[in-house]
Amino acid sequence: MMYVTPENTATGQDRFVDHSSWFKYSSPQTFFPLAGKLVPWFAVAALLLAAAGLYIGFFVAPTDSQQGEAYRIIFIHVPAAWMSMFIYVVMAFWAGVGLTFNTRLSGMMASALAPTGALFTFLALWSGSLWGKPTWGTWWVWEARLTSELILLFLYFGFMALQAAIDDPRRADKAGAVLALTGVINIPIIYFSVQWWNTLHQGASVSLKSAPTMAATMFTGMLVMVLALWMYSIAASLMRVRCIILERERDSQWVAEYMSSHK
Amino acid sequence: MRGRRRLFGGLNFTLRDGDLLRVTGANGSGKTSLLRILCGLLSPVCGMVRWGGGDIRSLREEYWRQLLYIGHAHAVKGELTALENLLVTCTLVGVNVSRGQALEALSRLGLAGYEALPVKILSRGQQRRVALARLFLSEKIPLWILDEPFDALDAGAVDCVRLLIAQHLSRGAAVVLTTHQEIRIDNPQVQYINIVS
Amino acid sequence: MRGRRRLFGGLNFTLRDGDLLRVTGANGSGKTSLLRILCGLLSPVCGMVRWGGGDIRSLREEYWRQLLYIGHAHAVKGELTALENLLVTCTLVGVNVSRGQALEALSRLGLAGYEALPVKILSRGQQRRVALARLFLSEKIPLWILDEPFDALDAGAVDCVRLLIAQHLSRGAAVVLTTHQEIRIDNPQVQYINIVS
Amino acid sequence: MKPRHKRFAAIAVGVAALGVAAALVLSALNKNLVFFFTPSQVAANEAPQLRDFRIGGLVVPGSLKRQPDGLTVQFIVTDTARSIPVTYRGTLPDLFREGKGVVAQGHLSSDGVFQASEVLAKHDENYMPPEAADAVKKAHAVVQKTGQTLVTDPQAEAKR
Amino acid sequence: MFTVLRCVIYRDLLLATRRWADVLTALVFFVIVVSLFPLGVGPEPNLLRTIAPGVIWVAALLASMLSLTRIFAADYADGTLEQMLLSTAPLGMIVAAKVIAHWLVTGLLVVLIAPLLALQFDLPQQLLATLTLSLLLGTPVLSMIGAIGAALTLGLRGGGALLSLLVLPLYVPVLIIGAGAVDMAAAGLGTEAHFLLLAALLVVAAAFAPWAAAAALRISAE
Amino acid sequence: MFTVLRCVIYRDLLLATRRWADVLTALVFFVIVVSLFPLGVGPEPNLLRTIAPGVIWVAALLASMLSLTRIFAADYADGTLEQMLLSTAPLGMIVAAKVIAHWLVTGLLVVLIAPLLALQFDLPQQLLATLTLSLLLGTPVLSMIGAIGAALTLGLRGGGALLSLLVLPLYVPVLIIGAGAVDMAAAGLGTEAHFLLLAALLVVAAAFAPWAAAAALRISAE
Ligand code: HEM
Ligand SMILES: Nc1ncnc2c1ncn2[C@@H]1O[C@H](COP(=O)(O)OP(=O)(O)OP(=O)(O)O)[C@@H](O)[C@H]1O
Ligand SMILES: Nc1ncnc2c1ncn2[C@@H]1O[C@H](COP(=O)(O)OP(=O)(O)OP(=O)(O)O)[C@@H](O)[C@H]1O
Ligand SMILES: [Mg+2]
Ligand SMILES: [Mg+2]
Repeated sequence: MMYVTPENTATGQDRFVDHSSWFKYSSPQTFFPLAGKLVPWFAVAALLLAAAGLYIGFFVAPTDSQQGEAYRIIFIHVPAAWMSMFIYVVMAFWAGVGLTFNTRLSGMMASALAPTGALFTFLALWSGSLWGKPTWGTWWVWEARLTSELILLFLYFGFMALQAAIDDPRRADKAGAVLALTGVINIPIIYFSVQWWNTLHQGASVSLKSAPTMAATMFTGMLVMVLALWMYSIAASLMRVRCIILERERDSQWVAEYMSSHK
Repeated sequence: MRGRRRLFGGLNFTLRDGDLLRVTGANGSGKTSLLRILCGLLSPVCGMVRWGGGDIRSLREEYWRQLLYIGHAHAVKGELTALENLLVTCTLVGVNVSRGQALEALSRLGLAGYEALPVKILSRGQQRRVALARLFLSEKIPLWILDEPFDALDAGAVDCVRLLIAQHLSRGAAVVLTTHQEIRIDNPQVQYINIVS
Repeated sequence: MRGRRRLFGGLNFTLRDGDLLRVTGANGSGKTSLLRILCGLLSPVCGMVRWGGGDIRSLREEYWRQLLYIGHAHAVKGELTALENLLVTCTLVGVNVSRGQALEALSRLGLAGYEALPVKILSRGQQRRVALARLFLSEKIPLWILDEPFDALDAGAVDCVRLLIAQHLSRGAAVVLTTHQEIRIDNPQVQYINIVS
Repeated sequence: MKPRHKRFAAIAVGVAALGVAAALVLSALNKNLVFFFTPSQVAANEAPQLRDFRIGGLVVPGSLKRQPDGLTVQFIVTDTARSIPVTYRGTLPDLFREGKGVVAQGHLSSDGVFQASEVLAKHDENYMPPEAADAVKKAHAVVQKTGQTLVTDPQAEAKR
Repeated sequence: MFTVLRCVIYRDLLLATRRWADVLTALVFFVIVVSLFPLGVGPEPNLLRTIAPGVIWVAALLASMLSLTRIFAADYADGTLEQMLLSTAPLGMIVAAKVIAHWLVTGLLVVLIAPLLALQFDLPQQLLATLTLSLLLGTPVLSMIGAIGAALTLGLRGGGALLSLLVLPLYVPVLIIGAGAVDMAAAGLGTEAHFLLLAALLVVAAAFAPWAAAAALRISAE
Repeated sequence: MFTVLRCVIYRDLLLATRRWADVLTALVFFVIVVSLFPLGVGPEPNLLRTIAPGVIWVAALLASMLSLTRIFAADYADGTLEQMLLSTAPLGMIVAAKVIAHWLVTGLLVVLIAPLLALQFDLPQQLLATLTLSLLLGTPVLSMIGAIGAALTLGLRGGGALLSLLVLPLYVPVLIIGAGAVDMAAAGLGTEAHFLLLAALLVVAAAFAPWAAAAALRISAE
């Protein structure tokens, strides 16, 4: 016997909506205003932290005994490089959640994160090669760390291009998720490349196991910049996810109401 | 929901053993889409399809074992012969058939003498017949979903397929089909769905 | 003659203005092949096709200017919109049409509202309609050759095309068509060719 | 097989595959898979004979000599165990210092001198102000320390 | 379940014999790319010997990528893919069968013919074994990765460019390691590390790629 | 008659914008082939500089050949080709229009991007002009020749391999002359002879190729 019903009785999208208050925000409609409220806070925090970080980095932190002033690129390079990897992991996480639980919002989060991730990857590559010229004596070499980071950039591009090529957003989310999850394998390779192979790129200055091998002010400056980029990433992706929600739900009642009240 | 347009909603029906469901509607009303949803090939924006108590999305292989679907595109390879096509498609979907059975099925659809020809040189109606020959080998499958099975067939072949469907229904199986032609299938338990867009 | 099999021979017929020629026959009997020969797309093994006195093989462009052919494959590009498809195909074969005329033709076939959609997302019957909209723009062409024009159309569209053909015939043009469905076209001058294989 | 068993089997296969792959990767890391070779490796004939390769190590303090043409330089690269003389014609990177890390690309000529076509500076992961560096210098033998962090021995790395 | 695996491999090989010209495309392409280089670059033997491993590996990669673009296309167009999605056998298994069949008729041929072409570049005898082995381990990985890309871009018109963009980042490590192995051997060094890495890639790809591709297919066929 | 010419060019360009990814395929392919070489061959600047003209010309040739395989395929499959055969305009004209449109969206882009890629190989500035000009004259010839091959092999499953075999002998002279021009310039010698030859090839191809391809199409479509 076959039954066809118009309701989602046992399973389906947004199945959590009524059951638990925590999952309430997995519905785009409830998440939209929440995101709207959060964005300014994160944006302001990002601005303040960035100002503080740059101040420490360029005025407080001492010159380096080996590299002189050139080392100050570290305050851009390292936070950007860290974020580039971290955002990919988060993106893949949301993609995976979307694929398994069929929640719409997760897919939107993943697509909202990708451009920021690509931006930071580009920034890490760019600042890195800018730094490489004075220190190593070359813009670029094909060694493990640099090559794998470049691959990361192309993974981001691939993700965005794939999503752009598919008209149906539900399908785009799912297809992007498969790609994002496949590409995760690259992240440990980037991170451990300097340990696994002897590369031109330096090893880790900061690790969980031992104290950072850099002066305290330098380290503080770097950490503050990392926090600033965190805040920026959150603000940017929340803003982007709001746009995506509006775009995708533009036929629904609540979006129509929202649009007319914000003319 | 295809693209941004809602095609149909509020459909609610139950199909019992021996039922024939005819889906009608104008071109573009969403018949093919509905059939693909029933197969689990397309996921509905909302609503669900249940088979014998379980959601087909969790039953998966279990459900597909009991389903036969022949669509507009009928999975016939131009380079293979009619016989090879039939054997391979059956094995692929998990039905075991012998060579003899397959030959028999082809000849019952009037393809005797064409079994060993590559399908691409057959005419359109003959190609459709190769696809439909699967029906003769799927008597044990309790649910058939057929999208315009009579398309491109001549009158003789239409009769043959019509009879086959009636027989299958009388065996207690369920059949879902679409067609624009007015073809009578003798069966007491007919349901109609007319999709109006 | 396709491959090594002789499909038909000894055909001999003359088509006058206002004549409708219905080619019938079972699947694979050679209807499509005959139509392609009439167009000059396929060269017959023996025999010849003459139009207004000349062999079509020497008339070429002269003949094609007076011919419209729509086959199983109907020259519709999935990426172009319905309107673009219609305009481009008409220009390509040498018929000049304006945008307005094209829009009108589409809406008369029930495609109003679909003109600007890429054809690939339309349903099969809707795609067929896009191809057939050319008929509305070819009223001056004295010979139409149509291979299963009613294929995949719903009842409303079939009616519309049927009327159009009848009108065209009454204007004194000739039409050749094949179809497996029993569709009456009101016309005094009908010829039948039944190909038996 | 029930769906639960199937899922279990799938997970088992996945984990096993990851395990095998990890084992292969780790044993690969014990072999030579390198961006550059150390002078010791070169001495042990582990570096290519016929074609270009890179060597890496520290510039021996006091070994840098400039030719009269102002472009050609000679210096000695060491990994504290072995050393190799290098000649190079061209501009050196700013961070090229005696006692610091360097990676040079080129080939070994028959007289045992490395003819470099490109020289890159490799620095370590320590960042400190000059005063702190001086303090460290007083406390340690600098060559010893940087030597350890710079010329990484792949086997030691894998064990770490 | 294994009946289906066998059936699909058999079917694809049968189709390959019927469309032998199609199969040869990849091979011919490979031969052409490799052979055009001496014409384009000039006949200097030392130069040719140096670039040989790189050229052969790049050509193998391109041949694999191009032939993979269409691995699911025909089945998608004629509706066979729908039947595969509705099969009682796991879809990952069917995908694996298709990839195996595809590799047998393209990858394997490329691997077999590569040593012959290498002779054209005057590559020393002892390197031929290394080259062949590296291709033997590497090309299946390329096929697996390519299958995921092909499944993801299925039905998107001109998936070709997109496919390249998606799979190339994942192809590059294989290329670097594979060509690197031959380079190492040419330099008279050990190549175990490279081969172990290739083997690791192969294991991971074989275990996960079919399922990823299967998931992608279900999405693409909606 | 020229209405039809314009209409076909317009249509093919329109289709190209709709399937922009398809168009990019040839370009992406070109970029990829050229960029993979430093990875496969190794990063030695002198070596790269020597092989650069050869690599770029071979890549352009391959990109042209691959994208041409499908120049008539879509029109054949959906019946548009039949309509073209029945058009009142001369078929050679329609074929010429298709080749022009095809070159505009692939060949021209390749020519424009080649100098950028050449920088990656550290090719000296003054050679860039020579390279670009040689490609500008050479790629249309490749398109014309390729169209004949594509028409001949149309509808033969896997015409790809056959096509390659048919057109390559005709491509090789273009390749040798084109890459030769850049090599000559690199050696500091005059290149007029090469350019005159390329121009001669172009004139001959433009005059005869469309009609040859048209004749081939009538045969293939039977
Ligand atoms: C294009 C060239 C470069 C790329 C793609 C690159 C990439 C990366 C990446 C991905 C990381 C984060 C991984 C980790 O934390 O271990 C990183 C960290 C780092 N990079 Fe780079 N880098 C480049 C050039 C440079 C240069 C030239 C320098 C210095 C001379 C440098 C210094 C650092 C430092 C100090 C860290 C932080 C390491 C740590 O504390 O963990 N990078 N780089
Ligand atoms: N991928 C898609 N994106 C957006 N809309 C689509 C897509 N596929 C189909 N549609 C639309 O869905 C509608 C229903 O299509 P469907 O093929 O189900 O119709 P049908 O009832 O089977 O028609 P026919 O009788 O012509 O076969 C059509 O109007 C079509 O335009
Ligand atoms: N290229 C070919 N080589 C050999 N035989 C062919 C070729 N093309 C068609 N045939 C054969 O010619 C016969 C007639 O085909 P045709 O397509 O003309 O039939 P039809 O009458 O249009 O049938 P339908 O009603 O199914 O469309 C078929 O039996 C087919 O096998
Ligand atoms: Mg339909
Ligand atoms: Mg027919």
